Amino acid sequence: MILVVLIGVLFVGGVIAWISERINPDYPRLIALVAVLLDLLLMVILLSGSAGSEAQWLASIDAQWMPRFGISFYLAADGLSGLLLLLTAFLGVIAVGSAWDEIKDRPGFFYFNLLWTLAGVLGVFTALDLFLFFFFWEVMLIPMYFIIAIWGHENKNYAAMKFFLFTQVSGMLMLISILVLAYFHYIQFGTFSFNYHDLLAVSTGGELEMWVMLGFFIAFTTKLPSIPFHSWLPDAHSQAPTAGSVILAGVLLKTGAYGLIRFAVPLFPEASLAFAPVAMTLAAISILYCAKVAFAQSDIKRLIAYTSVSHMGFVTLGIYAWNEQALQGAVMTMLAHGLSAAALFMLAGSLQHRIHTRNMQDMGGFWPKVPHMATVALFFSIAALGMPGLGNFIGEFLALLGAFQSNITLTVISAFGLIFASVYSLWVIQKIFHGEFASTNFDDSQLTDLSRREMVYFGAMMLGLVWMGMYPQTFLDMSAAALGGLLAGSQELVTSVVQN
Amino acid sequence: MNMTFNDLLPLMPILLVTATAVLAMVVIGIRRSYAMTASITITGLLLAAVMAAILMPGTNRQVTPLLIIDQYSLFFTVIICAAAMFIAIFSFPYLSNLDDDKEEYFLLLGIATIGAVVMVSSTHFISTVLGLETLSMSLYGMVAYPLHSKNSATHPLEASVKYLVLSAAASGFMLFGMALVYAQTGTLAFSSLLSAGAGISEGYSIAALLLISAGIAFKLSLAPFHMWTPDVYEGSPLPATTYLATIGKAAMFVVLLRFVEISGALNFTSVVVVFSLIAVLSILAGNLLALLQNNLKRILAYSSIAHMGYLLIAVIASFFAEGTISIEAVTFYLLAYVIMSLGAFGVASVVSTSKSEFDDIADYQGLFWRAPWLAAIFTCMLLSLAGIPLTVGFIAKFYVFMAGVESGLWVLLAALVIGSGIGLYYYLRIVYCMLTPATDKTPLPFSGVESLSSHSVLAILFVLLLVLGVYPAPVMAIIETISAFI
Amino acid sequence: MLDLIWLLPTFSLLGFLSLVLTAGTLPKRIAAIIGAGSVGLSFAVAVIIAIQFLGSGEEYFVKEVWTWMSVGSLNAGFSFYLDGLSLTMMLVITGIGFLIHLYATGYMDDDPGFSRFFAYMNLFVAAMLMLVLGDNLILLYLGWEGVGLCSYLLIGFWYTNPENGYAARKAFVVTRVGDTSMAIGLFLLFAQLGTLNIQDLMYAAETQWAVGSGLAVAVSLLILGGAVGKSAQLPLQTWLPDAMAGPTPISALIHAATMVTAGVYLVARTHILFELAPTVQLLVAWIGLITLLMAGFTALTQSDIKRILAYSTMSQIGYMFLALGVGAWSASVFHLMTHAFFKALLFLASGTVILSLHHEQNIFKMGGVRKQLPVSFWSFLIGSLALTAFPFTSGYFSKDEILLAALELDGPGLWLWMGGVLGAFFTGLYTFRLFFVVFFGDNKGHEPTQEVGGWNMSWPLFVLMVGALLAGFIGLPLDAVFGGHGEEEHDVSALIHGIMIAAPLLGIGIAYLFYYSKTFSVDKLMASPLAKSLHKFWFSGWGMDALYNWLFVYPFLWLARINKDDLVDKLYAFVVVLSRAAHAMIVKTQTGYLRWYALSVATGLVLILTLGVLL
Amino acid sequence: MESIPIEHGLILAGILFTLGLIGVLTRRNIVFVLMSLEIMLNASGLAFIVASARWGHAEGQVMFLMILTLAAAEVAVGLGLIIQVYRRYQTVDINVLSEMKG
Repeated sequence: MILVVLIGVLFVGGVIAWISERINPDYPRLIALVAVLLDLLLMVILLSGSAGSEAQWLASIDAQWMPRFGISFYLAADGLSGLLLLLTAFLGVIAVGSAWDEIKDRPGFFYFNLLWTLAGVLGVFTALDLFLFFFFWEVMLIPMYFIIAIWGHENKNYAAMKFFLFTQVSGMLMLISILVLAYFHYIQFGTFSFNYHDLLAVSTGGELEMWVMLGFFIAFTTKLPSIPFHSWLPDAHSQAPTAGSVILAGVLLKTGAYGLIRFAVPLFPEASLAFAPVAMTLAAISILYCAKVAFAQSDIKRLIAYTSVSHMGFVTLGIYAWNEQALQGAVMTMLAHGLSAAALFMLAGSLQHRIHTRNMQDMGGFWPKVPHMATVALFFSIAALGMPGLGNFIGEFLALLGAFQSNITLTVISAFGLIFASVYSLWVIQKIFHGEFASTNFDDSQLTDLSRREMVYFGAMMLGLVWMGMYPQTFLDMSAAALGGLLAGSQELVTSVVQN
Repeated sequence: MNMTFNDLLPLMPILLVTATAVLAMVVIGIRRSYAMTASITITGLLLAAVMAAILMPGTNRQVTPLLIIDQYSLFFTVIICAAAMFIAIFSFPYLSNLDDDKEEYFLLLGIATIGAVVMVSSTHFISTVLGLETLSMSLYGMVAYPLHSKNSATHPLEASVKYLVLSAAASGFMLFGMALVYAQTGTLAFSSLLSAGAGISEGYSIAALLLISAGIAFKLSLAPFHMWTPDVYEGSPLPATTYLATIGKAAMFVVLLRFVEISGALNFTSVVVVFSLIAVLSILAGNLLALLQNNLKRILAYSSIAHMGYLLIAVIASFFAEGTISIEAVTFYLLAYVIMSLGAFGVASVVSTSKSEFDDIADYQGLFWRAPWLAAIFTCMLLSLAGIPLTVGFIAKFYVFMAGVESGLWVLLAALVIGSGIGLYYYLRIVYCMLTPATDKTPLPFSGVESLSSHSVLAILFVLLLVLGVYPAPVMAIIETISAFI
Repeated sequence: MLDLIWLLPTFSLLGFLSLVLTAGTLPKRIAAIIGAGSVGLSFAVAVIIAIQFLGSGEEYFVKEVWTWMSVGSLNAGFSFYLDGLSLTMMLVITGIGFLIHLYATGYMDDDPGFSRFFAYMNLFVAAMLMLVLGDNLILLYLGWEGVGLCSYLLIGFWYTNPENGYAARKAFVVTRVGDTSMAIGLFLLFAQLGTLNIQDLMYAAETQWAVGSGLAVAVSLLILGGAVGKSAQLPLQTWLPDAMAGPTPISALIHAATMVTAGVYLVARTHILFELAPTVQLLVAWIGLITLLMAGFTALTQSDIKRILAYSTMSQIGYMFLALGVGAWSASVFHLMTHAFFKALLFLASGTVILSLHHEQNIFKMGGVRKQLPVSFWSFLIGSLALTAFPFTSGYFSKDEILLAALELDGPGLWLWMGGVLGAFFTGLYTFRLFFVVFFGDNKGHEPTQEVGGWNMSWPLFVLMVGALLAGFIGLPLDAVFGGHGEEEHDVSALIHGIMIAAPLLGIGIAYLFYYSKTFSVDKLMASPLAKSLHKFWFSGWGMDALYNWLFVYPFLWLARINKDDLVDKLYAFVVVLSRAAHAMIVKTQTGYLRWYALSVATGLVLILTLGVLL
Repeated sequence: MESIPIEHGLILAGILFTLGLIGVLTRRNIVFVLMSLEIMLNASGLAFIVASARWGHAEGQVMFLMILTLAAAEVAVGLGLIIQVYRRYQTVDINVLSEMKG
């Protein structure tokens, strides 16, 4: 039930926020903040309540929805979902904060969209009925589209459209795959069912299984994103308002990875097994290629976007290595990247807010003018290049460590991503904060250091990263049970198939 | 077999609609009163809808060879009468300041509805033709209605002529096909062509089937018989367009469904091939044509072409899969499509008037900030047409996908995916246009009388859209039961 | 008390945090006290711990503070491992580190980024301690990357000059290459032996792998990659000279005394693996030898005082690698320790010189400053003597050990020895070239008024002088670590000893003739084109930079430039173009002419009829 | 008496139908277009007659009557429109009705 509350709070909060604008344009942000904080609180309660318990499912609710097709309103959260829920709520707070001053026109509708996106994401992370999953999967797009299309920057229409088309079309492929699964359940058990656990038992044989799996894979890797479906991300990110980028990079991308872990692999163990080399190759290419492209960018947000693709490559790598270290690594990377990327986008946003450009060519030598911002930026780019002691390192290290056990060559290739990461991360710092102060290209009157409130957000995220880096056990333990279950399940299936 | 009294009850809806038309005619004859005629029509249609709804459970009766009044036809009778009523409500403010006699419009509307109702309850060529032509005839009139008005453009005339000539030709095809079928089967009732194939080549019956299909395809504006659609849609006054796009299509499709199912046309592989071809062509042509179109009515016209293509997929699927899912798919999709189009055109006709129609996308710029309520509805309708969740359109598309998957029509599904992909683009174009702040802050000039009623109709449609999108289970159940009657 | 070993990094870490969080708001004095004090405290604790540990007679001591990450079979803790080796390193780092911090409080006095500087320095010390004290390779890797980061931050400390930034990034990226290979080594080790705890690894490797087994070779190669990266050995040595862009105390602490020797520590720490892979071990020796020779030649041609010292550092570490290569583990660590003393001394002294000459670094613009800068002069003299292994200075003992060990190695031993001796000769040459040019002759330009810096700059120098002289008599407790073969007496002919003593002296003599008495003129020597080109070649560090630029940097930049806006995106752009074209084409069919429509209907009919009937 | 085989009748109807269609396609004068339409409709009517002759019951003729009325209605509406067209354009050339396109 608590899950319904979690999602409901956001949906309702969104509506209230929208309406409240009529009363006073300052109410929406307050209401939004309250809503996300409430969610965060609920989650902490939920997770702390279940801390240490071996039960795989922390909470669940299952109600009939469309009996005609055996579709049920089935939400459930395990450790894995729990972590991502936590991330979502946390970044939700951050996002509201980052929008606090930036969004001046039509705040009501903005926070409505923000909260609904978050609600959709929560749904995605908890839905265990594939129809419901798809439902939320699509629901989170529309508000995001509005956020980009209304509050975006110079080229917002194009970006929003691209974002929407990519995710939609790939989503339709997933829908077909889901339906095929449900239909096979009908063939094999006589009833339609979209229930995750039921569908785990379905075996779509041979040739077809690969195609069905690809339906999921494409949808998820488009969202992740990974080569070759990544090209919507740079545009979406560079055009979205800061809060949008935060949600997009911090949470929406993670839904793709989550989908891979929860659905793509467990539902099709053999196909995934056969497909793993391809997927890992794609991952390796994403890591290197996008790191290289990132280095070439002059628009900060584009750059960060490409680094996101590069980092998510490690996630894919870890997932398709499909062993404990690798999976934990993938999850840690998701969490850590959620924070670091969000923070970097917020920095880019606050820069743009101050000097009205994202072009790094115009920047330089900001350190003395904005020491705090510089330090924060330094911290997060260091985190991004995988400095031990910070979350990203744990994730990428574990992912690679695990991946190495399943595919040496690709892991070694991907490891070079670490070098590239250092190249572009340090380049950003150099270009923006080091060197002689370049104020000729823009009006630097607005270039003020981070406000106290901003420092609080960044501080919170820094703490998070350090925590993940110095004592990741908290998070590892949380997801251990869930991942263990997934591993065991797929192992059984594979072995059983091998035996037969 | 002659009619007994028990046949009257099932016929009540039709009779009610007819009565409405007659009454309206009489009233006009006695004393012209716009409001009066309108209200008579609206109430009459409402009554008919309610009556049909009441009759629906447990009615299944063949009334004379011509009409079959079963739950399925009653279901659509409800839809059609309700839709007609809504359109009437939209028409009222729209026509209110037409500089010409306005009353006959509602007369035509009523008569057209009779035709539609007859079509959905016919499994017999005669009743089909009867209904179809009643519908078309009155549609010619509705399309050309504002003909005399000075300020309304020449378009209605052009539209009407085009529609008349072409649809007459199409009727010709259909009739000739029917004749061939009749020559072969010896009955004008829909019947399987497989049994009575005695001594006559398969090619012959295929030709006959395809002639009929061509006629139907024209009315459904399926490619390659689609070209009239945008012009007629654009030229006609908005309410007429709405009628054409919703009731006209729905009724015709029911006929197609019944005919295909009974005649077993799909047992001929070549027919399947042709249908698939038509479906793919319609999907691609419709969406591609709409891609960069700037005229709202034309966009909707093109998109309707595509949607008919989607529906055809479900029809084809019905042959391959056992169970009635594909029938249900068609049924639900038609319901959804009626709701969505009513909504979309409804918004347009609310902001338009017979004097000046707002049918250019640019007219809707900044609607989100000028009339948020309308914009919200419009957006939802468009998203629904695009098949986005939370709306009925998604469930409908889900049905079609399900049917396609069940029958393994991968090629058609691929076309469906591509088509929807392209479709998203132009729906979003409109949405985006509504989002961009308006250059001029002047509020949209609403139609002659700012009528509360049409707004409440929009509200109803909106609610339907969302409810059926979020919790369709009850309707699903109904549709499951009625689909058994096909 | 031993349990308090975790205090060591903690102090510096706290120093770092307090300096960062106050963000330069603290007054200089406080910042200085925090910065240097924290390291001082660590040193004090280190000494106490050392005494206790040596007193306890334990072979090693492990203290787990908390579990870092435990995933399946992987279990890495924040746990410290103390034995002779880490003890030595720990003392060197904290001790010399403290002196350099002290010195820096004077050296950086007028710098706006004062507290930022000390923050970085403290972070560095913390990381370095992690590196040497970590009991598992992940923790070691943490320190490893940490010191790399600090090195980056401090090289680029004066960020306004883009060149410094470039040097800093170069340093980081080049070492990162090494780090990556090391990381891969870690993966391989874990995949094979299922643990990353160093001692368990060594045990497992010893028991499971045969000598010369492919795995051992691969692993030790990968780890060697990491080592050469950090320790600026071939082929990853190019970053060190540029790293001199940082403030001089940094060069002393990071790029002479501690960080660059981390590679040596790493190899020594994992020496079991190298013993299992003799070929790789020999490779280590050769790398060392070649590096030390190349660096020697280059040092001979440089004119920037700090670059000269940098290259000499490179070549000294070359000696250490040579020692590792020939299995003289303790000898190399011993040289590491002595080198830390005299090289720190040299750098700090050069710092004083540079500061006194208003940041002049070109030795040919100095000269004859021994009067005005007595402290520097003496420091330099002692430092240089130690560096050139002048008899009975610290350097003499350690280098002696190494060369003898090399000689004992049968096979290539003799060659290695001869190379080493040649290197010693060059060391004498370039060291005293520097010495004579700076402190003798007549001044060219900058006339220093008086030597800058108060007690906080001079005292560290004195301490280090003593160290440079006497560190040779220290005996390191390494036998337990390297299983016995510590400093055993080598019995070799007096001739050998003679040569080894003579070589550096010879170098010094030639330097004297060229640069002091001017008996021979350098310019004459330089006249010949061959010499010119040779000089150019050596000056550029054997053209390695150019080579790497052509091999890696330019291609990468080129690729980045040509593919700025993402090839993949073009694919989708094409789809868009395609559909627009399709639209443009098909929209032409909507002519608006009724007859055309009728025609289309008719043709459509004919089409489907034919299709239907034919199929 | 010897009756005409059904095929012949149908073929005749078909030919008529095609002629009508061709007329619709080729004529530019709306009046002629309408007439061609008449021919098409009546051709199908003929086909019905032939068919009902084959089966010897009345349904076909009923259909034919319906077609007649239908055709009449079509023409009525059509001519009405034609008059409007002529009023507006002073011509009955069908190509003037091409303002909506694209």
